[in-house]
Amino acid sequence: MRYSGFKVIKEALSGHKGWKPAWREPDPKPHYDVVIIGGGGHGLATAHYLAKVYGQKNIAVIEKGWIGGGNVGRNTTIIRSNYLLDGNEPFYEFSLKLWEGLEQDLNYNAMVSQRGIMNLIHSDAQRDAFVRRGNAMMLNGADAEYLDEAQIRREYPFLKFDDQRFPIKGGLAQRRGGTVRHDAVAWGYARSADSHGVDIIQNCEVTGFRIEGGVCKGVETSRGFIGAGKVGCAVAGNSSRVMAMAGMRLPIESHVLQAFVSEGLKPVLPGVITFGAGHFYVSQSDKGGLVFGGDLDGYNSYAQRGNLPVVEDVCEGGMAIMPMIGRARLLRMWGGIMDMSMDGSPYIDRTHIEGLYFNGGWCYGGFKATPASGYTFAHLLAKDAPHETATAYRLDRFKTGHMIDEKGMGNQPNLH
Amino acid sequence: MHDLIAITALGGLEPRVDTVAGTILSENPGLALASVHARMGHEDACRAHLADLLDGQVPEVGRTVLRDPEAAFWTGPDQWMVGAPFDTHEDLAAELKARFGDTASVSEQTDAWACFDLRGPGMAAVIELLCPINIRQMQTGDAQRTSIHHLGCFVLRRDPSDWVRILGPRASATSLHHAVLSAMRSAL
Amino acid sequence: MSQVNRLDGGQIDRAASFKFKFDGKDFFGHPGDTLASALLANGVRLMGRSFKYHRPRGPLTAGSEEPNALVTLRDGARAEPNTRATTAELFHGLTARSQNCWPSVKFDMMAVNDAASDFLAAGFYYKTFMWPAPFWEKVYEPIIRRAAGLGALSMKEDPDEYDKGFRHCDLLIIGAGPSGLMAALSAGRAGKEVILADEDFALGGRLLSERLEIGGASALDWTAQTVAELSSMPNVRLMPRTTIIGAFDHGIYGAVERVSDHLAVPAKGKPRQILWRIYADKTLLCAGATERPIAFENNDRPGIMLASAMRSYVNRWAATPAHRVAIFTSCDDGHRTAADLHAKGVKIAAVIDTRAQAPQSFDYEVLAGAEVSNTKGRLGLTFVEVKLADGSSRTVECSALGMSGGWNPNVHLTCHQRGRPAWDSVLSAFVPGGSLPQGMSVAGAAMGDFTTHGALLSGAKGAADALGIKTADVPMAEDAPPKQAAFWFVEGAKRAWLDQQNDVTVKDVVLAHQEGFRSVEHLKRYTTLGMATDQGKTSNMGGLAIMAELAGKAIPEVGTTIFRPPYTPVAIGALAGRMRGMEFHPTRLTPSHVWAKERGAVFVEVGNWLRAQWFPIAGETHWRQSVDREVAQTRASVGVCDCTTLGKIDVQGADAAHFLNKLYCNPFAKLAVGKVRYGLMLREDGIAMDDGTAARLAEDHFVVTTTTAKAGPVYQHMEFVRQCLMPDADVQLISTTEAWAQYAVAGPNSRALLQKIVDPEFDISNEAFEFMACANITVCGGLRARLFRISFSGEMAFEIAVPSRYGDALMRRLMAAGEEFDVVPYGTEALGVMRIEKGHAAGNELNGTTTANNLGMGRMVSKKKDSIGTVLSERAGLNEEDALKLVGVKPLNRAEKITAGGHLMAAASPVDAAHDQGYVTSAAYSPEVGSMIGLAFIKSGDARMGEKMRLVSPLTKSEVEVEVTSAHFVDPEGGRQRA
Amino acid sequence: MIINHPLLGPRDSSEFVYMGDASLIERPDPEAETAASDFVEYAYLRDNPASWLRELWFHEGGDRSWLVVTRNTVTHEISQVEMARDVARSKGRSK
Repeated sequence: MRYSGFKVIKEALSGHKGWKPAWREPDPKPHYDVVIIGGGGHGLATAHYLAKVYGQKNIAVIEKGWIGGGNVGRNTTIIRSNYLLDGNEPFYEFSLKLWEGLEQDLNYNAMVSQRGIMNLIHSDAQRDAFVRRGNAMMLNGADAEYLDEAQIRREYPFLKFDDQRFPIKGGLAQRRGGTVRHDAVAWGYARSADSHGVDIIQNCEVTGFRIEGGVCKGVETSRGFIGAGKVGCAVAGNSSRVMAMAGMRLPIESHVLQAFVSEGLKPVLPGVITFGAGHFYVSQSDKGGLVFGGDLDGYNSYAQRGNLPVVEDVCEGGMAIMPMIGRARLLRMWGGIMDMSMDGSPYIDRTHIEGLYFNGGWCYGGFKATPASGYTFAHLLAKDAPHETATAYRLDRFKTGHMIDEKGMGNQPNLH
Repeated sequence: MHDLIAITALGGLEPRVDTVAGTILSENPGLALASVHARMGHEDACRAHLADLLDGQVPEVGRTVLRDPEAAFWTGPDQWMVGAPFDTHEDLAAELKARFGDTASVSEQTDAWACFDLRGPGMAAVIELLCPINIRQMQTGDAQRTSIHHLGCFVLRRDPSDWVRILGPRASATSLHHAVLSAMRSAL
Repeated sequence: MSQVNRLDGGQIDRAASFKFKFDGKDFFGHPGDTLASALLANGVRLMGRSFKYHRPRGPLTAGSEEPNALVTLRDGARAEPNTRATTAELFHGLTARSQNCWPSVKFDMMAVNDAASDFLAAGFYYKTFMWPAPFWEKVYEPIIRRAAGLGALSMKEDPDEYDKGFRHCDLLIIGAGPSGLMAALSAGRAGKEVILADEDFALGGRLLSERLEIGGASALDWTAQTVAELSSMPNVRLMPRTTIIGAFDHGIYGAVERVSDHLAVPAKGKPRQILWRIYADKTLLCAGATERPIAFENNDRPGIMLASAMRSYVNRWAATPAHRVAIFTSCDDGHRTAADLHAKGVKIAAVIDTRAQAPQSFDYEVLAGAEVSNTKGRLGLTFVEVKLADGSSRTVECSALGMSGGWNPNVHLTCHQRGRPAWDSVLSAFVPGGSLPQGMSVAGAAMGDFTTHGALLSGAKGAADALGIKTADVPMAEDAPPKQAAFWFVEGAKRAWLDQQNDVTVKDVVLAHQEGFRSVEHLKRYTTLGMATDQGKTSNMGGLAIMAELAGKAIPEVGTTIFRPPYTPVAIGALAGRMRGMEFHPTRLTPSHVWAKERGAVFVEVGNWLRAQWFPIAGETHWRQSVDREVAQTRASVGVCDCTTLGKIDVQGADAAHFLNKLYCNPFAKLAVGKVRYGLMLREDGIAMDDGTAARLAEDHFVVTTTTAKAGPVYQHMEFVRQCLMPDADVQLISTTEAWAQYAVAGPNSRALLQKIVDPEFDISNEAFEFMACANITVCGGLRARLFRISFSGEMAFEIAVPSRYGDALMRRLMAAGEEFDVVPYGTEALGVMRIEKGHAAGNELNGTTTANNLGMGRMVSKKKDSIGTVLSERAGLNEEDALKLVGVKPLNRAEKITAGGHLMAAASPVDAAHDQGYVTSAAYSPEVGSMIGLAFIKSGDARMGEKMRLVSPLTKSEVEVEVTSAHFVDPEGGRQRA
Repeated sequence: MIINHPLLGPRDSSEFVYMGDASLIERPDPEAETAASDFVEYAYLRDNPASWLRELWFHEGGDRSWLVVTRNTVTHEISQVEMARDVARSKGRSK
């Protein structure tokens, strides 16, 4: 069923009786060509591109709970491609381009809104680093713009410029960055994948891998064994738990990242703003809530909730840079489990087990990566070779010494 | 005798005193400090020297020995901060090194810290707005390291018990003073 | 307008009157009123508009669960959007405005959405606005965004202050209703440290709203006596106006105390609110219960509210929403409301009870087995249509309708650590489940004990069980067993509201289910049910019940929803406290700060430090003039720079040298006493972590310096190595950064200057005190000091340290003594210029991705010993042939600019990432070279000396031809520093 | 969170700096033939269990001790707190 304005009007006039489920609820078949573990954004996107771009027919996505219930449903909805390193920038730029055509591709309005993202600069050293980054972005074909203090004052007059502990000296903007209605991304990919014949199997937990002679033959699940020609794992947040069932230890720690939303307010923020001298970034949703976040709580956790010190730290950052929000109220706080990798960059790679493929380690960059992650993982699954924009995301890069460390924090995941 | 004139941690020639509703915050530049850290394998000897210095007492975990002229508080495993009046013991570290010899590592800490005395009926209410110390349970002679507005500080409960001494990083004395004074104005 | 709906009695102070303004009109109320009770007393039912359909709305509740009566409180910079009129305490001069309506709350243009509601069903936006592609951002989204939100920010800085505080207790009691008061009494009398917190300004909870007796006297008297006794106990702290916002790990609770929100303006120096972090050994949740509304056609009109809220308005505030009221109930509690209202002289038009066996009354008509089928009255209820037991219909005229669908225990805080509530089929409600936050137990209505006596008893028992004390005796009170049957919605309704604020109706839930959004999380997200500012306190259960009905399952099989902190929304300012403005981070001042300020220095933030950036003198109009002068004068004669900010760590012990040998990649074991050595520390992953010097003052005593930025992390790393990797090494560490004022004295006349202040018994001639020497000395007639002959500038240079309190005097002395040499103070800019001229790496080069090899120090990494990072530094990827190497660049045309952050391309290559050869890390104008210069990492840079390259910076729209040079622009042989 | 410091008693975890898996104490032998791969595994691979984890916390705002805290990563419950130095010794580390 195609969605359109006409369809909405027609249904409104006939009591909305004609809307069909957005996806089927099939029982698992005994065997698929490709089984994707994880009905989150990345897994569903992988299925969509496998079916639509790579022409694969017999695909299942299996999900422990409900689709879209992981990090795609609990993030701060930001998209951008403002990366520094060559291992990352082409990939995230590819992702941004996919975002730009997503709604037409999916026939689903995920409200991709390119309202821009602006990183504030507060010191000379930070400016040097951001200039290097902005140049790297442009050399990779992305857009970037340097704003001096006067321009920032014009565009963001509500920021705190005077009596500022860390004065604003400029900013690096990416106008094509922005926000997306996060839940709709999962639903849109799911609906499209389903319409291309992908079986989306909810409430189906993987309990083990069937590995024979070094080859992965399928997965054991709470709904029985499901055979597979290839198995792709896209369960960021829980990668270590799932891959441990295949006997693998990963270069990943799971950490909690909190995010926050305020009560609905009349629109004030033009786009995404990140504070460069504290832990605070913010945007405003189409419903009016200020959506904001900051740093990891810092300790390993699978609890999907955080603690007060980080809540306070984030709000301190917010009040430092934007003290007009003092009387706005924080409405909700929540935590997501981040697959924190050892250099802050993800993995999309084959494993040493034939037929088993891995996608994870997204740190807190997973949401914006969703389309490209799905696309390149689909490419890897279909072609057995990495997509050209994802060649650096190898699992063995620590052995070879080819880290992709944007922040330069080394092998301590909670610092990335 | 050298002829350089010292300034206080707050940058003045005289220590600053503020009073809010009968509770007094005073800057105290009159304290010489040195850390004493037992050498590996010399822990007992080090404690003996410390006891010798402090009338037979050694501060245990989280405690101080309050006495004149030298006093001390526990700062870590086998580690103490020794204090004495600055006027008479300016080169405290050298005095202690001579006493402890190879049983301890001694480091001058006098000007690593800014010292403030907070004293009066509102002391506990002020401390509640500054740091997580359980001031209602804290006894005279207790010493705790804590964080005041992101500054790592020592808080020592003195005698009488309406008096605490706060040692905070000297370079941030102005910020620390502002924090304590704001809390006094808020709480009292 | 007079207070037409004000009744007799109530807990308001009629002796005083508060004048206040709502939507520009003046009204009067009394101390003890909330804004909502005062407006109701004045006959105002319409207080706001809903989010999506802009439906006219009045208060649904009398508490913090309110979804409808949201106003913007106060004016100007203190304007506070989305404030619940039901909890806002009235004060003299209060002003409030309704919101989300234009031009007025009575006539709102956007109410056109209501007429179009068929087109705006759940999830409609996901299905449309996609064509043509650019229209979403250019046309549709701006329209949707304009409609977004409820209230507006003032756009001005919040002028109020906020505090944070910390409290500890044996028992935290959350909620001061009957169970909370009884628990506090028990624990208080047992001598325990107790905190009793309640979000209300008056303690007593539901007791304040009921006509009840406790121990034979009025419940209000018992409450007053109990509060008085608790107030007299030094071990009990009463915290009214305090909301426990969240239960965090290990018994830590967040609490917001509204210190000044009931005042027009906070008193000087006093905070508006305080965020308390409460450390509770045990916690008793006595949060009470919330009455459930019923979903029926047009159940959202102003005048329709929870029956218990009516009881509160009438009993506590002596304000009735109308003089003719009907009640729609599915349980006995609705009859209690009718009786209370009747007793206060309010006309009860009818009690419509869904049960066939409804209790009858002599005072008013009871319609048993009946349901409300519709309501009328656009801006305020005028009558309800009732479907009677026999299927016939009649209308009941009334201006207010109370709904009573039973009660839900307030389990929210029990779920903050992702515990799930349990289903109680007797109550048809969720009650606290098994996995409560550590140390928490629950009592009273929050546990499902809905009678007053039950609440008192469970409060006493809860305290006793938590603390291991004796259970206190409990006074007699009402003990009628609760009767509540589930009744969630009236069948066949078209538009029956579940979530009034977000305008989610029964129909939306049905549609979500039809489209496959069947898990609770999908339902919430697709329909926005429960996502409004009230967090679904009155709506989530209704939604669940309908989902259960649609799925043909029991409610607990469908699921529960997780409640997340905060319990009620919290001002962001309160969560930030005083850490804002100039207090955002502490400021660290150097020992020469007072002097530098007098001298007119320009300061710059370096981490938390403020450092002098340059020292302008009369006639200088541009910073470059000052900096060039400082550099030139230092190189020509002598300059002084405060470098106290560098980390200084005292390393002592018999194994100190062995320890440093492990930390630094270059050897330290054999460093002679009295000497300093440059050292490079690697992380275990082989990447450079920090650099600095280690000075050996004695066989067993080193002073290690770190960069300013890394002082903390390096100290932590050293403690890790000491305690975790070398636990038996005899090493002791302590930071001495702030203990010593340390100044660089640099330039050809540095020795001559220092000789004037170093006491004569110390020979600092080149022979006696050569380059990289160090010593304990005295200055100015006996002041203990440390002297290091190290150079960051490349000139002959020393660093001299004295106890910090003398730093100011030493700086003044150096300036005075240096007059004859034309001494110049220099700041961080000149320092930076000179280090770039010398090719010294700093933060821009030690950026966490560079190796010793990249830095041109590959040979420093000792192969003869093990140190942190050496093994992994040997990985192939870090040692490729074309690895980046630190070099210098300068423009072919001297007038052109070197941009730090620019990338380097070979002379004739395309400009793109594939041809990127490296980047400039640092750049400065070099007076000595006569042009800008830069340090750069370039692939195989050390083999490309003299190559002409292009430095491109598309971001700043520049492209400059440069030449690759050595990074050592000045005195590459190092003769000057050895002079 | 509250960490029950073996010497100082219960302390707010905000006084601590977290580093991660306590296996970082077990630094491999740099002389071993397998040192290159041992160090890669040591520095980069983690069990990352969704259950009990022994982890390193530094009492930065306290006595500057490194602690080994045994904590459940799902519930955040803490079952044991040890001085890291003692743990290091028990693992055979010395100088």
